Amino acid sequence: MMTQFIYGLLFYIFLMLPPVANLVESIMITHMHMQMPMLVISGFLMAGIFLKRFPRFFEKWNSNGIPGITLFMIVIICWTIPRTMDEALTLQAIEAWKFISLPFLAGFPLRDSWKKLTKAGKNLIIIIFTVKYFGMGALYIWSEDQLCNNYLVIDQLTLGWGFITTAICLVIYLVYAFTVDPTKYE
Amino acid sequence: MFKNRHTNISLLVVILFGCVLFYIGTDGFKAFTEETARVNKLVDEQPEFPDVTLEDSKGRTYSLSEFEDKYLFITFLYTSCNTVCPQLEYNMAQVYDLLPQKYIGEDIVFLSISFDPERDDPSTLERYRKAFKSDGETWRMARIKDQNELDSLLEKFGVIVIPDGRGNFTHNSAFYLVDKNRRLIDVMDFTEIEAAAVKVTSILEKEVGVK
Amino acid sequence: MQTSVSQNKVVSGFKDKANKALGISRQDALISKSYLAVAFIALLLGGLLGLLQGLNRAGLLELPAWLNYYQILTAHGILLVVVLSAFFTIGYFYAGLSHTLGGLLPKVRKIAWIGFWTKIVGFVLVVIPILMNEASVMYTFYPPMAAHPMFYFGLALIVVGVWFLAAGAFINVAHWRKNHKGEHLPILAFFATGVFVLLVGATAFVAVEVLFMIIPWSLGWVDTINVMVARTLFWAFGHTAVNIWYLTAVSAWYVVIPKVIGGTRFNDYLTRVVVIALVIMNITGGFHHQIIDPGISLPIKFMHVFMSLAIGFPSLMTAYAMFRVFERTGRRKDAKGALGWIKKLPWGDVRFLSPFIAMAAFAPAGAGGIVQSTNQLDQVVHNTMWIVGHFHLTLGMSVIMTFFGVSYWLVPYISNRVLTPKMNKLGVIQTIIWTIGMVIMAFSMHTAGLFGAPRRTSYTTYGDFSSSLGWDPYMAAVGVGATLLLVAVIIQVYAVFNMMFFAPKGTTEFPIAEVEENEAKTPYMTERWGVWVVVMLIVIAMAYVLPLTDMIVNAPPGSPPFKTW
Amino acid sequence: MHLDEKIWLTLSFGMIMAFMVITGYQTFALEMGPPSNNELIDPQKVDETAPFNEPGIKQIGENEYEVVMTLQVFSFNPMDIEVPAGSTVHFTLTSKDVVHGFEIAGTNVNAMVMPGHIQKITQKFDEPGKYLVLCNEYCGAGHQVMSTTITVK
Repeated sequence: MMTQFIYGLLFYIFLMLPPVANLVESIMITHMHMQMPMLVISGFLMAGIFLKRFPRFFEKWNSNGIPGITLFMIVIICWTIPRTMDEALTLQAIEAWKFISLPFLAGFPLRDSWKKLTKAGKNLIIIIFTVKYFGMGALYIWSEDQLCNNYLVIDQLTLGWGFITTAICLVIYLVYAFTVDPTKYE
Repeated sequence: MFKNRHTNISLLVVILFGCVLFYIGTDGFKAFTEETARVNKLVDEQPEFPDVTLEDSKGRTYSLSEFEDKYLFITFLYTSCNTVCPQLEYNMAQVYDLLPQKYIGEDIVFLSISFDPERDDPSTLERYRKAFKSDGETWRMARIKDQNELDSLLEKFGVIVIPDGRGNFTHNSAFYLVDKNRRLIDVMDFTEIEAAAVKVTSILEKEVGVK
Repeated sequence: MQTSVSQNKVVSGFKDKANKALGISRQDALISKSYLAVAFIALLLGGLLGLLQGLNRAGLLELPAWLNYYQILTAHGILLVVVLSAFFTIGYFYAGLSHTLGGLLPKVRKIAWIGFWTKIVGFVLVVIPILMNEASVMYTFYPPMAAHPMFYFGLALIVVGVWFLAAGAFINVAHWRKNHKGEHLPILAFFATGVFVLLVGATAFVAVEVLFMIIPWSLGWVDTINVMVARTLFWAFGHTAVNIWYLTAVSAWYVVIPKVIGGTRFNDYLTRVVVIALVIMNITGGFHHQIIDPGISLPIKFMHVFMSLAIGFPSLMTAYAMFRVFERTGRRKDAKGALGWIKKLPWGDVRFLSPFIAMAAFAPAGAGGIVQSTNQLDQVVHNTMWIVGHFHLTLGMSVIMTFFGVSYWLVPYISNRVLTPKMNKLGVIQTIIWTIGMVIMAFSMHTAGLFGAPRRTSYTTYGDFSSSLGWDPYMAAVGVGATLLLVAVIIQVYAVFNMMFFAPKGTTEFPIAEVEENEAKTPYMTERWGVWVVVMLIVIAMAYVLPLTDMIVNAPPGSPPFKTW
Repeated sequence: MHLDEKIWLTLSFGMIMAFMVITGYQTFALEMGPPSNNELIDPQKVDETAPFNEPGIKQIGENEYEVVMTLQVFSFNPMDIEVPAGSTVHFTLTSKDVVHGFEIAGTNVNAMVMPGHIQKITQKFDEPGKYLVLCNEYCGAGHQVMSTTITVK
């Protein structure tokens, strides 16, 4: 757990280094599909030690995982709004909020909640993400307007296709989850 | 359900947090993109048109005092653009035609400003002007030669121009209305031609009525 | 023999008995035999063509008018990179599946044969236009150079054949897992699963390129083609393909070699993690072939440097694992001192010697690979002989020498014959000749490449420029290397067919090492291939959506087909 | 995991990251990135499109030259360029048919030249002498004769 925390922290610091942050933020799709998930992962890694230190707190306030996963979803959805992404580039405060909210308000609760969810709950979350990704993909690809002022239109299109392909991957996973009965194998 | 009282409370807190977050993040569910937020903010703040030197398609050079006591109806463009700029100018021409003739040139001047001063020299602008049948007097096309002046204007008016490395720019487009005190008083959707025309007409009517 | 964990002992004990009683079923053996026979015939032909090339570039041999250097080069590449490697991999893994999963299912056998004939027909369709000099486009067939449409139809059939074989392997694996609930897939079958997943993933790209872009264009249905997109799709396949052959060799290093030297396998969990990592990160590595291409921005290229270098990490884990196993085995045999274990290794056994040299070669080969996937370093060596030297080290030594080592027990095993001491000696001699030939050739190629000698270029002095640049002696050395290699090829092919049809009858063991006793149980997570495949797809999507969208949306007007040879 | 394995993996990872950092520093801070120009052209209308309608060498500053060059089977246009020692040469390249390579042997100039794309690469020639320019991407039967020279005086 301790080593995981250190790896997570190192990863978090690495992502905050200005050249690294600038590079991934210079392209829209890497900003949203690389930097943001990696921040969540860094939080996910760091969370373990806290869950172990304070099991009572999480047991008490997040017994079934629903509040945690809701918080996770809220933070993630917040960061898919075109405007927050734009403002992260122009306003320091929003950028700081990104580096705080994604690891600590998304990564942390995800770690605690995911294992508490039922199988159906997990699939529901993935379904929500699939629908959302198809929707965001369609929005970014077919939107008439330029949604983000700080990125080129081609960036927007690329991000749209990134959403669509990720959604397709999730559909493949869902098909796998619903057609293959693991009890036959495990 | 009651067994998990604490969990229910935390769920409630989380949802509340979410609502507040989205409310603040979108200015009360009004602005989901930076562009809307930008326009709302511009209209609130009414920034002043900075001092710049314009060079128009006839090669004349003048400062903003040229348009003293007149409203300005402005668009930003570059002539090598083959996507949104022609549409923008075409729509601008339609607004020009929709406005009552009596105001034009008297109380309001149309101005298309290029943010690509390197390529858009007067002769290029002249060609572009002719293509859109602007008269070069009541609707002028001009560049701002000084890059610093150009940048300060773009920044003040929230026009974001990103070169794509292939000789084109990605940029946001809108109609900008500047009043006689050189303050930006409105930013309008350039696809809503009639709405823009109606709005400008009513503002002018009010103004002229006062006079 | 060591004692194993009780459960393993029962399983392996049963397996040993079954093997001794049945050997491999004759029908399963026939499949593997056919694949291996094709593979080694391809080696013979490819090696012969390789010699012609080597002598030509050394300036010793002028090719007759009816035989074009580039025609030979195309055939050499396709025979060795597409036919030899693929057929060997399939023959080896199908034997492995049959052995570790208790025989192939009847329908899988049928699928394997359909796949075999599809591939053979595809291969014939590829060869005909090459022989007619209608397809001298190299194995990379970059548009807008356009070969005869038949060439592309052949390639498409080869891909379809691969898909059949992958499907067969998956069916057999799924069947086994249903009957062995909660158990870990036998390690060799685990490797096979990874290899076939990668084969499907990689060939999907080239299938899209060939079916949807090149065939309509070469038939004249569409006028032009997007050159960059085609090239990008090709390298998503092309680089992965060679990494698949490498993964096949790695499977023998992890599973077979420890048994041959009388030791135990490296940690089972880490082994499976390496396989999964290589599967997930592989396809995205192809981009470093395009480091000096126009039309891809620097941040994207930089990110793909990471994608390429990331593959180095599991490879370095492998290097550690191998030496750990050698050292451990040596110590069990009472080796003294820090390096005493080296003396305890069975150097006289070709089944060990050949793969060991292969592993040793992977050290410089891997280092060279890291150089090539690094932006600025690649610019120095891109498209020079350095690259040719590199893949002769990786494929010609690391992969092929492992395959040779495997053939000395696999061929007797499927033929119900034995490896005689005499044949073993011949194998050792063959290994030494091949090693010397390859070292001379690869070293000369790397050096000439550093000086700037271009690859894929028929003999030329550029108006005596080449001598002033100092390339000529190295190119002559390439000719010497090629000659030695052909000698080794002939011995190897002789050995394979001798062991297949003439060696003394008897039973040969399929060497699969056991895990270390008291090793912690591997978490079941490693078996969830569905999850790994989805992760792989997401990684691929992340890597390819960005440049491909840009290339398609900001495409230049396309190019019409050209025949420039 | 054993301690020595951890050390080995840390070193491996460190080496990969060191490569990344150096590559990134060279690419973005020192601007030594590989040729990646992004302009497009119609490959069937190269001769009519500026600047390739007038291939050749042009002095654009003190000791600075621009070479506009087309590559086609199996030649470069212009051939046999001459520049004074110490000059910086900016090459602007495109292909009129298949994929070509542009390599100046003995230098770091090495770029792929694709039909439809305009490639750019710059080199400073300090040492006088004759440099060999060659195509290093297989382009057809006469690929081995596709070469020319740059003479630095």
